[in-house]
Amino acid sequence: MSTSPLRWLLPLGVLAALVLAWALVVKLNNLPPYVLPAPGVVLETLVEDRAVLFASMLVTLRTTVIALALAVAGGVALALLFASARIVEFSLFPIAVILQVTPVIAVAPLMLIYLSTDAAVLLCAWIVAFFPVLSNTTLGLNSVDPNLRDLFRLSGATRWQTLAQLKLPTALPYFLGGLRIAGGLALIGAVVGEIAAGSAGQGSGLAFRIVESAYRLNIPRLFAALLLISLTGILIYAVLSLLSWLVLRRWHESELGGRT
Amino acid sequence: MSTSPLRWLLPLGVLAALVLAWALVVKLNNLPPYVLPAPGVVLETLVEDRAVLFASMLVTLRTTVIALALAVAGGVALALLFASARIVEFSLFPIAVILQVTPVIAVAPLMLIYLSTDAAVLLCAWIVAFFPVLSNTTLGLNSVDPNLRDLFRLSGATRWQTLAQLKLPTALPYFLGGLRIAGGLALIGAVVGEIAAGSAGQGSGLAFRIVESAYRLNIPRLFAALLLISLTGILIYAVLSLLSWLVLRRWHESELGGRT
Amino acid sequence: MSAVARESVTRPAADGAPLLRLSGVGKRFANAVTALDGLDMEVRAGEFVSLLGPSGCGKSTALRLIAGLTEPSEGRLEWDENEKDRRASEPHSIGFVFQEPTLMPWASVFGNVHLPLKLAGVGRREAEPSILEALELVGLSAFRDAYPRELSGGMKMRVSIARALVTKPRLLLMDEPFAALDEITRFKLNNDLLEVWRRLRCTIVFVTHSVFESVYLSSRILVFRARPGRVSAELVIDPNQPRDETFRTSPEYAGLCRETSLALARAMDAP
Amino acid sequence: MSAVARESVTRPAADGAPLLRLSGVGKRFANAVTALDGLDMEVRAGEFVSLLGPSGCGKSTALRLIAGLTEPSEGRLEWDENEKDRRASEPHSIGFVFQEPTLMPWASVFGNVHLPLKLAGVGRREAEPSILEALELVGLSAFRDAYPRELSGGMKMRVSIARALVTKPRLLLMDEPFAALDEITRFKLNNDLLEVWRRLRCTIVFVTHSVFESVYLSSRILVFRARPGRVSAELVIDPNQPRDETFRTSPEYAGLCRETSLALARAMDAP
Amino acid sequence: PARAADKVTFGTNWVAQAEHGGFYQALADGTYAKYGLNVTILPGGPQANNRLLLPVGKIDFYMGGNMLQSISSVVEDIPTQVVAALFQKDPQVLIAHPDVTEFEQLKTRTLFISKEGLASYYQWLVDAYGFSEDQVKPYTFNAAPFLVDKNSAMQGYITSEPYAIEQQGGFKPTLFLLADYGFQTYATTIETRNELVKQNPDLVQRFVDASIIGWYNYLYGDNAKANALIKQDNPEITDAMIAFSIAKMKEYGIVDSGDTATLGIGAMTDARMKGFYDTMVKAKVLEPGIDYAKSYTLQFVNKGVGKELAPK
Ligand SMILES: Nc1ncnc2c1ncn2[C@@H]1O[C@H](COP(=O)(O)OP(=O)(O)OP(=O)(O)O)[C@@H](O)[C@H]1O
Ligand SMILES: Nc1ncnc2c1ncn2[C@@H]1O[C@H](COP(=O)(O)OP(=O)(O)OP(=O)(O)O)[C@@H](O)[C@H]1O
Ligand SMILES: [Mg+2]
Ligand SMILES: [Mg+2]
Repeated sequence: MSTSPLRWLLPLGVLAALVLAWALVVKLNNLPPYVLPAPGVVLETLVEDRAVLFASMLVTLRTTVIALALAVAGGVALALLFASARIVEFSLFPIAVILQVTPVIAVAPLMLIYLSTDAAVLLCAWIVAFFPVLSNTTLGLNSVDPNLRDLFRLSGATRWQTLAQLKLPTALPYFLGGLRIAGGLALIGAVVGEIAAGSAGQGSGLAFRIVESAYRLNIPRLFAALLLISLTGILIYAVLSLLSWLVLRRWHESELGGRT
Repeated sequence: MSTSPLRWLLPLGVLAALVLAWALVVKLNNLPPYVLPAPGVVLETLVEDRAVLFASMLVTLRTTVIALALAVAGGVALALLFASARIVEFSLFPIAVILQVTPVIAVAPLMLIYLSTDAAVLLCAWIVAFFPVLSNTTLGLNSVDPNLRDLFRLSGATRWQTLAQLKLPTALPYFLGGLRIAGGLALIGAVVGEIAAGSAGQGSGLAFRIVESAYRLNIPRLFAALLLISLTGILIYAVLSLLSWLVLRRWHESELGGRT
Repeated sequence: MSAVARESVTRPAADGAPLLRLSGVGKRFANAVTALDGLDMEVRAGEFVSLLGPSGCGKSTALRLIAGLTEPSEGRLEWDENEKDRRASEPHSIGFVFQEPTLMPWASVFGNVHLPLKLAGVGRREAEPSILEALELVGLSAFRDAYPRELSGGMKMRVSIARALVTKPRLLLMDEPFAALDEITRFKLNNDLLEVWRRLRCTIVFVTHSVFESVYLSSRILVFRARPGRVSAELVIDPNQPRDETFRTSPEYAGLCRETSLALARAMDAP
Repeated sequence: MSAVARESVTRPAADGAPLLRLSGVGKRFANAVTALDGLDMEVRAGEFVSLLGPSGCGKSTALRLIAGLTEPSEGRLEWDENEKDRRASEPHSIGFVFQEPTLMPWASVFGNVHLPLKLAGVGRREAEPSILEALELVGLSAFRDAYPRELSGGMKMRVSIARALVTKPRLLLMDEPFAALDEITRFKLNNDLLEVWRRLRCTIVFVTHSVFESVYLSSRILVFRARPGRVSAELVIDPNQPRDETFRTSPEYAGLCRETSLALARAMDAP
Repeated sequence: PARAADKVTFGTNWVAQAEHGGFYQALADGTYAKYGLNVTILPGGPQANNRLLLPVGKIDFYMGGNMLQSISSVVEDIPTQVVAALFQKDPQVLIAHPDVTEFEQLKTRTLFISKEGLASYYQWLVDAYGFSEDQVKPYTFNAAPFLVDKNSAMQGYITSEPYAIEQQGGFKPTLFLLADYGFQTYATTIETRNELVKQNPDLVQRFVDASIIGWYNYLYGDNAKANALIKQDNPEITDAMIAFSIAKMKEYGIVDSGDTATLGIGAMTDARMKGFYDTMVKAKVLEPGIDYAKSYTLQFVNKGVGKELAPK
């Protein structure tokens, strides 16, 4: 990973080009704002409604971060349980798959019977985010170098030691890959959860702003909310990539980038 | 992977236990069917309404499979593009992240302006499913054994040969891991897409059955539809796991399971 | 200076209590390759046994069987009763050097050598003197903070050796530990290993391809033949014989080497 | 039977056109380790050069520099003009045996040996005779369908050797290819390699830790010293000298070995 | 008439049901055809997606929910307007357990209200009746939470949710039609593009007239063919549900009440629109100063079309 400024300038350049193309499409086709608002209009709305929108973003971000943390805890814990014996993995994976494929949007109303809205939203985001962590971590835990496993066995390592000092480090690159997927999913999980659980009114997240804007046909504001979601997503991804680099740069191929 | 019958019996046993627990909860708390229908009731509904439900399942399954295929094509193609040079990866990954975190449920109405309902549903499912494939494949492509890379360079391998014969095989276990995540996501993507794009009426998928049943408070039927989704998810997962095993069993740790 | 050399497959124990006996051991892999078949051998307490034999004859497999890393497909592997008890109470009493370096890529040289002590519950601070001593022995003190991918092939192997020695094990299983080293380093480590062996009074089972090395180090040499892998000859060398430069240049040494080479050649010609 | 041995760092080319010259080459890694510093050496066409030196002195690094797998941090590496052109038109003309086997875990032994030919566009059918010949040479015909994880350490290395030989390259770079092999297999492969060298009239740069092997095989031996890595001595052996069992037991051979050992010892003592 | 029928597409905002009956009636009994129209009905779904298809020209007429959305279109400069209002009363109800008898009692209950409801009529309830946002829990178009919580009430459409609740809950809930408590928006409107009104008023007029006649016939004539068509578009629906919906529409005068006695179904008046707008401004649902009159036109309604079809 080079530290040259290109590292940061290029993605920004590509994004700028994208925004320009968007502006041109709107201009050339003379699209009305309710079909596709020009980037300028969206930005204006964003600045104008910043108080409301940023407050909502913080709510959504909070849900996302908590859900991601819980997804990591849950996904890794389950992966560890699965790694304890193949038979456990076989037995329980179907349940994990059921959890993954259950459309939260359909079960959210049922959750609401027993949970508060906030808890239901969190649960939705968690359900969406935990599976990649679980799946990738399990894959990683199963990819241990057999010679190293033998070495641990010979050294009389306890189950716990083998886990902490052999399996977890091996699984780390896989886990971090899963985490990067889960980061974005936690965000859309939070948004979908907000929509599904119908959280609304003051102190609610970006999803409500989107639904509200759609209801009022205030499409520029809808796009402003979408923009905030995208920015949040990129932020989360960047933070997780940085984390991955910090952790792996000294030893894993994927972050060494073929340096000689 | 042992071929003992336990391999199949245990997961079934766990599922059976789960269903039993469900039945007991309903019975002991005397829950009315609109809160939580007993498994028997759900099964009855499933059998009764099989014509409608299975037809819907096929619609959803079709969307899922097409979306997954496109997600694989798109995800792998993008990963290959990214692997061609780190600079490309840096530049374009933010766009992939934006795609991933865009809440389809919010943009589906906008898609419908330009796309047919079916295409919009497909796009929703695709957007949700492609990212894990992309992310994991990219990780895999970057994890090539440096000595093997050198060997290919020395043998005068073309870019294309290095890709096909070195990078792709290395990325395979990672890719298959991503595929297993994407399988489930394509399914919920299809369901959410159906809900978001509001595909309704005849010839529509399971999502519509769920929304419709919820609206009519026909909760047993809602659960029957959910059950079908879960079964579809497990089926997809099982097929993808089998694929993974067939491809990797001769050489990758994750499918050898520490056999000596 | 007396060195006794005899060839026989069933030679009874000369000295030391038998620690371990393999009788009629076979090992067949999932792909139907028979690595070992009818392997009979004994390891006696305090002995330095070398395994010598053609590539692919099952030496590594035999070592893994002794370590308990794999189970025999047939035959039996019996440990001395006392030894069994002792091993149950001290699980760290085996040191193993794999044929490949087998280092943890995420840990530094120091961390890799620390591993067996850490697993035995010895903290970094407490373990440091032993680790530095082991690194000093293999000449890698200057590289304590390097990561495995920054080391040369021979350096990796030396880290692996240091890791096996750091616990001062009572049984040391070594699979071609010195193959990747230059002769001078190798000679030095040969002497160091003998010194360790004498000091710890441990038992060593040592796989090597070098006839010279096996004669210089061992009190007994087992020559293996391939497909099926089994012991085809046994050579005994007086354990009281001092091993030094004088021995290395002595006619006895040359004679023993010639004899061992012949046994090896015969093992390779065997049908 | 005349074998000339001289020690000098700047000895001019004795025979064969210079193929490659390294002048003042240094290699410093990202972690500030200086693997090579001020390395001057030459490789002449049709020569068999051995690199000998202590573990970690930069032999593998030098080989990688020659192969173009890494760039020098300082100094120059000049190829003969003709050779440059020829290499541009025939990219497959280098064979490389890495210090580690470096096999593709997803391909069978056959597939691994096929690789360089496949990359050159030679199909499975067409390549089969060459592949089988190479496998025959290293004694692995019976294992053509095995996967790398099913092989012993020495067998993996032999697959790697077969892969380097299968293209009949004009330049062969080998990094301790025979270290993991028993002496008999090693002697056989030594002779086979010499045979290949003579038949193909190729150039071989050979890293080894065995003084005996280097003397038996090479027409020139470069002894390296460590930290900074550079050439500390050069020994020339008459290339017309027949290499066979007679040579191996001749006093000239013994003398050369002694001389080389001394050069190596001096290299290790150097400050 | 010899000329070819005009092809038009009409998008509704939900899956086919009795609340769309008049339009299906006009299609089924040939009224549209008689007016020279070849109509395709495009059912909507759980989300009001068809709505944006109108301004971009993918559909020609759209079935609007209530006037709030139409006024939003003015705010957002979307060139559409309401040309007829088929429902005189918004079918929005608050549904309570049978122990509730007075509207005021709802103020102490937990209320399940959707996001859209919270953004619109609920603000009016806060202003006019002193309800509070704190008592609201989200409604996600599933009545189970209401059934479980005996101390709650929920929003709904008079024509549909009460049926499901009666069936599943086994009791007759108390219903409060918001229209009867002062929420005076029109509902189930026909919206079209301003440009169509200007360029082809004849087409608009024919569609409005035929739809109004369809509604008279659906409510008071033989609606079997229309119901068959509805069931074809939405196989989930049962005859009992349809019968329930029609009964409620009649009982509460959803379609035919108030001004329709003189002006006919589809009627709209400036006075009522002004009253509604002022109420909404006061409740802070809408901003003051909106040119709300641009959201509708009286050009095509109040002509008493089809009045003769109503029972005397
Ligand atoms: N995991 C395995 N699966 C299948 N066959 C195996 C496996 N491991 C080893 N073998 C086979 O068993 C035989 C003996 O292997 P082993 O590694 O014990 O040989 P070795 O004597 O150590 O050889 P070397 O000197 O080359 O290291 C070989 O023929 C090898 O192909
Ligand atoms: N990728 C790397 N990063 C940092 N340092 C390295 C790297 N590769 C090699 N080195 C260092 O360079 C020096 C020379 O290494 P090299 O592999 O060339 O030694 P060698 O002569 O081949 O040794 P051996 O005989 O043990 O294989 C060593 O000190 C090693 O630590
Ligand atoms: Mg071995
Ligand atoms: Mg080396």
